[in-house]
Amino acid sequence: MEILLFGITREIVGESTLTVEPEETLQTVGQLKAWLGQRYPALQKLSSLAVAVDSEYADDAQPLSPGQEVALIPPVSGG
Amino acid sequence: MEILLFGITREIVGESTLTVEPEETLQTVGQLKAWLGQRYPALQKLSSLAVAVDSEYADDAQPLSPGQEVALIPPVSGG
Amino acid sequence: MLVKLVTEVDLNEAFHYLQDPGAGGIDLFVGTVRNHAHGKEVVKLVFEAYAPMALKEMQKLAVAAQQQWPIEKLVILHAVGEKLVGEPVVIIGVASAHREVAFTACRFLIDELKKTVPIWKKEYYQDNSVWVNAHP
Amino acid sequence: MLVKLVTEVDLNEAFHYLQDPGAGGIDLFVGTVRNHAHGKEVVKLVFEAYAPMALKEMQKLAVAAQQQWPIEKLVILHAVGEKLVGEPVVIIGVASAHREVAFTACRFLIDELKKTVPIWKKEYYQDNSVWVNAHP
Repeated sequence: MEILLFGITREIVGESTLTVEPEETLQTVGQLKAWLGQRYPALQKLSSLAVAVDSEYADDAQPLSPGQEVALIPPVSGG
Repeated sequence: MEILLFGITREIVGESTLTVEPEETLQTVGQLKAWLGQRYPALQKLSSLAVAVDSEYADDAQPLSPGQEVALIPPVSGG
Repeated sequence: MLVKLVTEVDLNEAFHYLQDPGAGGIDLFVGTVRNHAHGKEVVKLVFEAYAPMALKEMQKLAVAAQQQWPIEKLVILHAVGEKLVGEPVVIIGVASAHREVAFTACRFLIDELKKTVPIWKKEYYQDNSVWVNAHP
Repeated sequence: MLVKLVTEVDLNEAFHYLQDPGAGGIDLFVGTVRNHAHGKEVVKLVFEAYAPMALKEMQKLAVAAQQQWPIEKLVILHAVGEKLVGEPVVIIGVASAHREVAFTACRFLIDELKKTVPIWKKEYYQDNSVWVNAHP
């Protein structure tokens, strides 16, 4: 699974895309967030961290499946 | 005394300036309005009629004197 | 402040005047000629102003806004003469550090302009014409 | 509706799109780069967007506004890339028969855009830079 990264999450991870190997068996958005938080503790210090699946905000219960476009959404600051 | 006329007051009087002869002895804005209302009854049918003296709104008690710029201000509708 | 009566109001002139290093938000209100009013089709409008007094009254409104809110820059442009459907007739612009002030002051200025500034609008319909607001 | 991410937001493009025979009032909000933030001097901003989602979210806001108010035309333009002090970064525009709707909907759109649209702003000061809102 590829995770698109923007803004401060891109800087924390150091890349604009993060590859999650299938053997991590992350089945929900919530599991993905927990996994990311462990690997990148700096993500836990953000004011908020949302996940988008196929460019829609997703809640923690949403299942992940191959072929989806997944992105991390740190606190937005447009306008 | 010359009275500047705009909008519907210009159309009611039929001219853009109305000359009031000195012998009319109009001493206040209120007297001017009463005199105008008698001469041009259509002015009395307006939603409102204000008078400006030297390009400031004037109340009925304000004295009139030679050399002032006097104007009739029918209901405004800018914007 | 930039306060003018003009034959053509110019949005770019307003915006360039309002751009300011201290401004984070600029609100611009543009009044345009609508194709209907009071249930009738409008063909055109004609605006007439008592120019020196209209400028004075617009300047008073600008000062009142600047006293009430922290405004960086402020524009009031009003057209005189004939205006066709869709054309702009008035532009109010306020630049402020924060957008709340820009919106609030802009709204104040257009609302007050319509109440006090000696400018008159004649609406032309297919069959007749009327000085707006003149009669009850 | 006209909803776009662009490298340069264009006020004339917004205004020409908004001009409409049924509109009496157009409100345009222009967000510009301010020279100070959080007590520090700002040198420039850089905007980054998750483009497909940002467009979707902006379109959702446009639809929400159109469902709430009688809007003739609506524009949301947001810049990406580097922007200097004084430059415009976002333009929201609403054309409506009456000005109340234009002001209210314009305010709603900029307020909501700042909450939900995935666009990120990095502020560059003399000595460092910060992703705005990232940390508590």
